[in-house]
This record gives sequence, C-alpha cells and structure tokens, in this order.
Amino acid sequence: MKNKELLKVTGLSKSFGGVKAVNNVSFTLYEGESIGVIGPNGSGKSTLINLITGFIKPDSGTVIYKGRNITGIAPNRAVNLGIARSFQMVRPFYNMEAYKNLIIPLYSPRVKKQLQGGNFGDRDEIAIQLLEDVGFERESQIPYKLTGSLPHGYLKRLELARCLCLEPDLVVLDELFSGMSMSEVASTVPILERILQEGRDMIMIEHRIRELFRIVNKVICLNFGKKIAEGTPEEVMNTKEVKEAYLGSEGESIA
Amino acid sequence: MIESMLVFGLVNSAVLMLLALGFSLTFGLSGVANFSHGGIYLFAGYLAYFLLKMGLPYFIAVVLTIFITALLGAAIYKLIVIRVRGIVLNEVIATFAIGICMLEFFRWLGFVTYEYSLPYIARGRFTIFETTLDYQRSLIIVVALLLAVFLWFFTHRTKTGLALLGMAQDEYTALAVGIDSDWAATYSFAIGGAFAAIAAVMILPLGIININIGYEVLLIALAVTVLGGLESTKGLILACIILGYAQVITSTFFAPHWKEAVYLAAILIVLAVKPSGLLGKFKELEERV
Amino acid sequence: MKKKKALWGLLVALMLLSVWSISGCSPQEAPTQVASGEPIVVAIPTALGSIEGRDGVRAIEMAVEEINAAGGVNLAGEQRPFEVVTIDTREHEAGIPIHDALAALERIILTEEPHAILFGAFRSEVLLASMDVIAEHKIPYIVTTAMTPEMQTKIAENYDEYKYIFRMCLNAPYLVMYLNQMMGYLETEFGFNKAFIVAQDVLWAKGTGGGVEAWLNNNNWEVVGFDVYPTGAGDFSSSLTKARQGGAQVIVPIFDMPQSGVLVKQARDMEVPALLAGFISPAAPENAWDVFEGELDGLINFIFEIGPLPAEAVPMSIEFNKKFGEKFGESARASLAGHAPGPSYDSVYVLKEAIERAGSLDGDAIVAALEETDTYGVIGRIRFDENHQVVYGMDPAETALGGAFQWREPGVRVPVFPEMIAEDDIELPPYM
Amino acid sequence: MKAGYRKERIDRGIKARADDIFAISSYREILYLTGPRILAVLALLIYPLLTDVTGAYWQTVAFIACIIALLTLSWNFLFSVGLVSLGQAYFFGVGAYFTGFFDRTIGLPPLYSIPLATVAGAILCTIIIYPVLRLRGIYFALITFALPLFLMRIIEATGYLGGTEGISGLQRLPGITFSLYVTVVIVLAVTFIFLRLFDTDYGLVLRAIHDNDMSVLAGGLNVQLYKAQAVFIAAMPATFAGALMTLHYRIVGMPAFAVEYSILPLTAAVVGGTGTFAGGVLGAFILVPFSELLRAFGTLRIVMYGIMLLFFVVGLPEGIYRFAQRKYFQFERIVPLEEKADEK
Repeated sequence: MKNKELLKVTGLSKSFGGVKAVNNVSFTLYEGESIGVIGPNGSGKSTLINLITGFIKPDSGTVIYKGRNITGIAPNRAVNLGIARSFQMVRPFYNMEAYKNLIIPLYSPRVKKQLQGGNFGDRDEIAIQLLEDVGFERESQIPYKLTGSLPHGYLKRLELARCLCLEPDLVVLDELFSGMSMSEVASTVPILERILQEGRDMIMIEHRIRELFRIVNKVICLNFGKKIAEGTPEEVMNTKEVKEAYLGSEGESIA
Repeated sequence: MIESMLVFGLVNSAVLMLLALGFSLTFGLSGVANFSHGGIYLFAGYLAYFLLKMGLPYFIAVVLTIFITALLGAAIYKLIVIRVRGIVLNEVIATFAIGICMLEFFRWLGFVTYEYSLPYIARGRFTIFETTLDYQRSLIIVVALLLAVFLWFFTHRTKTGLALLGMAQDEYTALAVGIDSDWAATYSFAIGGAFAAIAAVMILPLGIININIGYEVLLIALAVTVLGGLESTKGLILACIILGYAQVITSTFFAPHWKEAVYLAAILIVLAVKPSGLLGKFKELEERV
Repeated sequence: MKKKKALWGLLVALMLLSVWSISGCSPQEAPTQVASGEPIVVAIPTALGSIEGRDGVRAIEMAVEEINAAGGVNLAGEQRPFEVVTIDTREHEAGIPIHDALAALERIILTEEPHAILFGAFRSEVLLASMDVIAEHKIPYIVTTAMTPEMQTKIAENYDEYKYIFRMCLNAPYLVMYLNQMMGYLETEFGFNKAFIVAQDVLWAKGTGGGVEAWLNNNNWEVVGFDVYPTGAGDFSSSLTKARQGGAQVIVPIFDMPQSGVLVKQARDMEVPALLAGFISPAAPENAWDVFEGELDGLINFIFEIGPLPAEAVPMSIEFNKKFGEKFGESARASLAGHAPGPSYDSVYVLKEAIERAGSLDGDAIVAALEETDTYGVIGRIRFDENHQVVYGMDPAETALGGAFQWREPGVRVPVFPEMIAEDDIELPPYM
Repeated sequence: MKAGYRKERIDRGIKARADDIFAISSYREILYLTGPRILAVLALLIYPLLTDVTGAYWQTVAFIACIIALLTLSWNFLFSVGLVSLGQAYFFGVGAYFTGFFDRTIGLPPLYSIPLATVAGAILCTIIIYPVLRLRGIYFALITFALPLFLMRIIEATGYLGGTEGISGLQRLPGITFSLYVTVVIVLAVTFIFLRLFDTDYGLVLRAIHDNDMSVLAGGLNVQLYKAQAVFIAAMPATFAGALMTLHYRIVGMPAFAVEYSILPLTAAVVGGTGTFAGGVLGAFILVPFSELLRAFGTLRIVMYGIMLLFFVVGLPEGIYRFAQRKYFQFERIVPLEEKADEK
C-alpha cells in the first residue's frame, strides 16, 4: 500500500576536504512510515540528516520533500515546512528555565500560522503542558528549574519536546536515547510510538538497535558514507555487509 | 612605471608582513588578539633608539632590543592577560588598554619631537629592472621572507611549535595531552614581541618614529591577519602580497588617499564572503553542527 | 582576602588622585613674578602633546617671564603681571572628537576665567568650531597655529560675533604666495618648469597645494602630478616614481606630519633627480641634519614665521633663538619647531600693548586696541588687516615674514628666500 | 569582631522565587528594593536644573556622559544578543552625518532632522551591516572596529559631505539645559524600554540567540532576521546620540567616526557590567566625569584612563553594577561560634 512519497533523497553526498562524509546516499520515505539509520561511528549518519534538514549544504544530490525540492534550504525554512530535528550533542538554552526553552519554537512562524484564530493562550502554559507530556513532573517544579541544573536525561527529553511543539510532519531524532537511563528510555518509547500513531513520519538515528527496531518499520545502514543496506530490520541485520561493518570482517554470524 | 610598481609592491607587502607577523602569530597560537601590538612595536623602536644613543654597537643594541621586547610580551601575558584568559572581550580590552597606556606614556615622556629615528642597517642603493632600490628595503624583503619561513618551519616541524599549534586549535584536547596552556600563551606572546621588535628595527629607519604609528600598525595587523586566515602562515603571506600590491596600485593609478580605504575594504569583503579568511580553516571547525 | 585588599587599595588611590585634581590645583604656574597686583590670566587650550604645542607654550612662557620681570602690564597706572594657564585638547591625534577639544576650551574658560586666550586651536576644524564658543564668551583669542582661510571669511561675514578672533601666524593663501614667489625665483634662476606637488590630506595643506597648482598652471609651468596622502601614510614610492617618470625638476611637499620624513629619505633612496622645496615639518629643526643622517643637503624647507630661523635681516629672531637656548637648553633650541613659536612669542607682547592702549581688561576694548597694533616682533612688522589676519609680505620692515632656508653641508640652515633675508643664493644639490 | 563570633552571610533574596506573584513582606523591603532606582532617576531629572550651582561646564560634562550612556545602552543591547561591537562610532557617525546632510541640504529644523536622522541612520546601519551578521565572536568585533574607520576614509577620499573639513554652521539648539534634559529623558526611557523588552517573549528569542543560535535556527526562527532587527533597535539610541551631539556643537566632521566613540562606551559597559543596561549607564556616568577630572594632568590623562580600564577589566570583570547588586542583596549577621561538638 504505497501511499504518497513524503521525502525522496537521491544521490546525496558531502565531503569535508577530501573526507567523503556522505557518499551518494538515496532513499525514499512514504507518509506514515518511519525509518531508522544505523551504522558504526563516523559513518556519516549525523551528516546525512544535517544535509536533509539544511544545516549543511550538500556537494551534490537532491532532497525532495512533499514534491518540493528543498536541497540546501535554510534550516529555519525547513523547520517551518514541518521537518523538526533534535541535536546529537544537546543544545538547550542553559541560563533559562526549562519551560522557557520551548517559548522559542512556539514563537516560530509555523506555530503562529497553525494556531490561527483563537487566542492560543499563554505560551508558558503550553510549554509546561508539553514538558509534562515528555515526562517533566510538574509537581516537583522541574519545568521551573534552570536548564543548566537539569540532568542529561531531561535535556534529551527537552530536545524531543522542542520537536513536538512544532507539530511537525517529519521528526528527525539524532541518537535520542544516548545518555538516557533504561527507565527514561522505557518511558520515552511510548511517546515516540504515539507520534507515529498520529501519522507523523520519523527518521531516527540510534545505536540501541533493540528499541529502534520496536519503533521503526524500515532501516538503512551506512558505512563510510555509503548506503550498504536497506529494508526491514530483520533483513538488514542478516545482510553480510552490515555484520562486517559492525563486527569487522572475521566476525561469525550472530543470532 | 610597471617595474617600479612591482618592486615597491613587493617592498610594501614585505612591510605589511613584518608588521602583521607578530600579531598573527600570537593570535594564531594562543587565540588571544593582542591589541597592544602597536605599543610593543613602538616600545622596541624607542628602546633601540636609546640603546644606540648610549653608544652600544648596532647589532648588540638590536639583539638586546629583541630580547627585552620578547620579555615584555611574555610579561604582558603573565602579569595581566592571564587573569582574563578565555573571556575574549576582556582580553581584547585589557590588551588594548595596555597598548594605550604605552603609547600615551611615550607621549607624556615628550617623544613628540622629530629627533627619534633609527639608522639604516646598510646604506647605498642598486638598480634592478631600472628602478633604484636601496639596501634597507631589500633587506626588509629578505627578513620578512626569512621570518615567514621560520614561522612555518617552527609551527610545523618543531615540537614546541606543534604543541602551540595544537593549543590554538583545541585548548581542551591540548590540555588533555599535557600541554600547559599558560606556558604556550606566554611563549607565543614572547615570540610575537620578538617579531614586533624585528619589524621595528627594520621598518622604523625608513622614517621618523612617531606615536600615531602605533594605532596604524594595529589596524594593518588586524587587516592582514583577518584577511589571511587565522593560523595559516601561507594565508598570511598571500594576504600581505594582495594588500601590498593593492595599495601600491591604487596609489599609482587612482589616488594615494584611497590607500587606507583599500585594506579596510579588504577586511569587509573577505569576512563577508569567507569568514575564516583566504586560507584559514578555523571558521569551518567552529561551524561544525 | 589579600587580593580584595589590593583591589580596594588601588581604588582608594585612584579616588584620592581625582579628589586632589578636583581641588582645582591650577595647572602649570608661571614661575617668577616681579610685578605685584592681581594677575592678568592668559589661557592656552591646545594640543600640548604636539611639538608645535610644546614649543609655542615655551615661547609664550618666555615672553611672559620677560614682561613680568620688566614690571608687567601697566594697566591704568597699576603694574599687573601675566599668569599663564594651559590645558591639553589632544587635537593633534587622529580620531579625537571635536567635542573633546571644545570641552577643554569651555573648561578653561569657565574655571580659570581668562582675560585672553593665546596660541588657540591646533587643527583647522577645531578652530572653526571654537569660534562659536569664543563668540559666546567674548574673550580676545589670538591663534598662532591653525591656518584655514575660512576663519577670515567667517569674521568678514558677521564681524560683531567673531571679532574677538585674531591670527598672528600666516594662513594658507600667504603660504601659497610665498611658494609661488619661490617657484618664480627658481624658474628665473634655473629655468625649471616641471613640478610635482605632494600634500597631506588636511584642510590647509590641500588648500595650499591647490593654490600653488593654480599659479603654476598659468605661469607656463607643467604640473606633473598632485598627490594627496592621508595622515600616517608610510610609503611615497608611487608619487616619486611618477615624478621621476614625468621628469619633474621640483617636488613641492606640503606636510606637517612626522611621517613625511619618509618622503625625504625615500626620494634620496630612489635617486629622484628633483629639488625638494616646500614644507616638511621634520626637516625644520636644527637637529634634523643628524636625524636624517646628512641626507638633507639641498632641501629647501619653509619656516612659516621667521622666529625659529635666526636671520641677520631680522635681529630679534637671532636674539629669540639665543634666549630660547639659554632658558630651555641647547637640545630644546635645536629641536625648535618651524611653525608657531615665533608668533606665539610676539602674541604676548602684542596683547600687552593692546591692554595698555585699551586701559581696561574688557573684551571689546582689547579687541579695538588689537586692531590698531603696529609693532615690530620676532616675525617682523605686525599689523592686522580688516579680517584680523597679520599681514605677511616680503620685507620685514613692512610686514611679518615667512621664509625658506636651504640645508647645506655640515648641517647648516642657510636662509635663501625671500631676497631681503637671503644670505646666499639657492644652489642645486649634488645629485641633480 | 569579638573573639568567639563569626559573620554568617544570609542570601535573602527579597523576592521569593515564584513565577508571577511577588512575595514581599513589608514597606521597608519595598523601599529597600526600589530605593536606589528611584534615587538614581530623581537625581538625573533634577541635575539639569542646577545649572547655576554646578556651572555650565559640568552641565556639558553631564551632557557628554548622557551621550556616552546612550551609546553604552546600544552596546549592551547588541551584547545581550551575542553581537560584540567594537565600533559604536559607526552608528554615532552615521546619525551625525544624516543630521548634517538634512540640515545642510533641506534645512530641516532640528525638531524634524533629529528623529528623521535617527531612523534613517538606523536603517542605513542595518543595511550595511546585514551581510556581516552571520559572523560570530571576534570576527564580528573586528568588522565593527574597521567599519567606522572605513566610512571615515570614504568621506575623506571622496570629499563628499564636506570631506575633511566637514559641515559647520548648522542650526543651533536652544541651549545646554534643553539638550541635557532631552538626553536625560531619552536615557531613562531607553533603559526602561530595553529592560521591559527583554522580559517579553521577543526578548527571550534575542537572549536565546546569544545563548545558542543553532538551536534557535532549529526552532524555526530566521536568526539573521532577528539579529538585523536587534541591530536596528540598538542603532536607534546611538544614531540619536550622534544627531543630538552634532546639532549641539553645530558641526559634523570626520571626528564623528572617532575611535573614542567606540572605546568610551565599550569601557563604560565593561566598568558598569556587560549585559546590564543600568550598569552601562552607571559606567558612563562614572567614566566621563572621571576622565574630565583627569584633564588637569595634561597628556598623562589617557595613561591613567588606560590604567583604570585595565583595573576594572582585570580586577572586577563582572562590573560595578553586578558587584553592587550582589552586595546589596547580601546580609551578614554576627553569630556566636558553635562550640565544637566533641569538646563538650
């Protein structure tokens, strides 16, 4: 049941002075689908999504989003088209209260345009509501704490909250679970599943493959910037190149 | 006309390079923009003048000046700048304040008369491509190239140089591998001071030492360093050549009073187009997402 | 805690310093006073950090000392001594806002209440801006440095407002006149007809350069080029090359910045076969010969007002140099600036005579008396024209005098122009 | 300090930590909280009336202090958005030349030429600086350091707008008291507006750009546009200062781009405390009178000025205002030394 294409990436490549970070990668994402991106460290995963979301300009290749060519688009315009992203290295606003961090995305043209009509009430109220969804317990005053004093797990969820408040069509998560404790991961997975049920798409880079495979229905694997495998999680795990990429060439087959 | 423009363009480029090397080295190796560069340059000039007045032979006076100015550079870092290391704004203001203090103190001492000048190293002239060039200016070209080569060799081939370069690119990793950042910064300030002294001894004999040169020198050093790219010596050489010839060409074909506008325009254009300077890579590193 | 103490100690020291300066300790005091009576206050708001400023103030203090020693100003029977107060306006530095100089002027007027202001503004723009301040406070104001002719046009336009302002040094048109006369003299003597003008990018220098160029053009001279250099330019190779290419026999430099020393040295280094004749401030003082290591022979340099250049035809100038040497020492005399000391010294005497003639310290009375001044001074005969500018000319007996000298071997400055004070003819330098 | 006692510091913030309600217990504490602010505002408003007490000279000094305070406010606004400017003279000069231009060509009376010059100057400044806005840190600072010198050379070389001589004989302002009153009111208004602006959501966005402009970009906001708006807002007080100063001294010349107009506000901001508006104004009102007092020292004045600058940058990096604020909210109590538990 191939419904409409949401995102079509063809021949995307980028090199930093001789190092080919991303080398001719292409894939297609259909509406309602979610895709995982796996691969060893330094295989170009983060660079790939930076290229898609416009933070880095590609050397060659095109990115078509909802039929529109957004290659090398300004990052903020990509966000306003509905592509929300989180950063691998967390980037909150440290000397503000936690809920104030969400005022910025709520101030973006996309949110203003969407919530036309009735007065959408006080942005602070919406921000605290969103933080609660993501797991900031309101009673213990966590949303009011200074961002700098929050533990790493909360900062990661703050990134997720920032994506959600933009009501995005495509959520791009870069190693959301890294730095989270097992309990925090367990409490965040249902949130991600709820996002998918709402019909939003997702591109997720993750090293915790077990949780990743529970969420996404399609996976691509990168190694040294090249796409070496694509398909359902099971297919990808059994392809030889993927095992070699992860375990080195002489590795025996894994379960 | 063209030959003399070529020759004097090269001389002008060498002068710019000598003036900017000290500043660029300190800025490149320790990340501290030493705005007191003009003050140090003039300190070396007046020091050399007084040493010579005391009757010291020329070369001893020059070597002594270079050594003392290097000590001054190190002292500026060790005593003052070390306290504000890291806060870029305070570093810039602190060094600028030191620069002002030095320059205005010389003015208070009454160094405003016209008797302050340094003797030529070598008198006499020779003609190449039928333009007469005096030994002093040709020596400037030679010394400028020597210093640039030494700087490149020092930063890329010697142990201490590589340590300094590592410190400039990423202070925390350099600290992690055991390079003491204060030692590195003191060292780069000292070498910066020495280069400023060499520049003073070579360039000041061409005219009269006056205090307003201090502010001019800072502007030139800023322009060339920014244009060339922070830590790349090749970028610095390229920038000096471009600026040197641009100035001579504008003053020959258009009008000399456009000279000043040239290197100010150079800063604006290059930074708008390629923020990290012609050959610099620093900015790209910073931009990594 | 130790660091905190050091900080507080330094802060207290700074505060003490400023409190001490609030107490209005009046700046440099004139040392000796013979005449009793309440002093007549003379204020000097100028760029103390410049060489012209330093030497001008010394000349004024020398004159004040002589007058006070000889009994001071005889004001309606009472012997009143002069008292000099100075303030630094830092005008000579590039990039100094005008309001800073005007604030200093206003401060010295309001806190010292001077009866007259001597030496005045250093830069032309500051002079024009100060004229409004002076008009407000109605204090006689004698300028001996800034040379913009626009001062006279402003006085001519509304005399009542700006009548308090006088100028004893020459202005740009007079300098142009002298330079033109000298070019004419060179043409008759050596048959030169190709000149190259190099000027500093400031008001008076460009005005003078333009004047000379105009005169040269309609006196069958060929002006090979007219280049203007910003203050602080360090390389003149382009103009020198153009001058040599165009076969210029005379290069006319008009600079009052120290950097112009580069032009002289570079011209010699590039062996440009042309006579340097104009105004280069670093080549004016007597010690310039060893500063330039003897590379000055043949250069003709202008002294705006005769004072610092001892010339037999003006005996008072020789006496002025001798006394200056005695009072401030040989090195000070050897580095005496070419512009400002002469008229500054005379301005004190002119003011003294005007006050005695007016018989009162009222501004308007002094102005009226100043207008009738007709006396002899170090710069020659001093008479003001209707726009309060001292008349300059060729004959020391008739008018005030500017002149030129030529540097000759073992470092001697020989007056060569105008004829009245010339002690020798102009010789062509060896390299020509 | 008697033996056996020690000072115990109690950090009692007057306002209890709550988002929207102010928990202040007594009038005494309200007075304690607002006292210094009201005192400062009153002093500024009364000072211009004391012309005969202080003498015209100190009125001019106060006028120049207000002008530098405006430049410092503009500097602090830019700093809070993450743009370190070493070139306030650029805004000042553009404002000054616009007034000179309007006054000389159209002969606008000061009442119209000052506001027009302020707005037009701010627009021109923003347009010229727009392509350079994406630079960060020392690079932006270097550009702003070079901009005023560049414009100065352009005017000097082309001779346009009066060249080196400048335009003199502009229309006269009523007098020092009028100018001083206008600048005092504007300084207070701008400080109040900037403080209020930074509490709104818009202000929050600007502060976020200072913190981390990458994540503001990820939040869907055009950082370049907001920086340009910030430059426009910050330019207004500075161009106004340029316009008013020009008409007060009835001359505009190249010194309008003097380096001093870049260095003085920078120093005042650092002395007062970078990033705080009230601190900037405080710094200006300390610095300008102090440098006038030093005038008695002739050429030594700038050396002492440099030493003082060095003292504050190295000794007190947080600035007087923050230091005073911190000290003002700290209380100390003499508490008897607790006998060591084990002694008993």
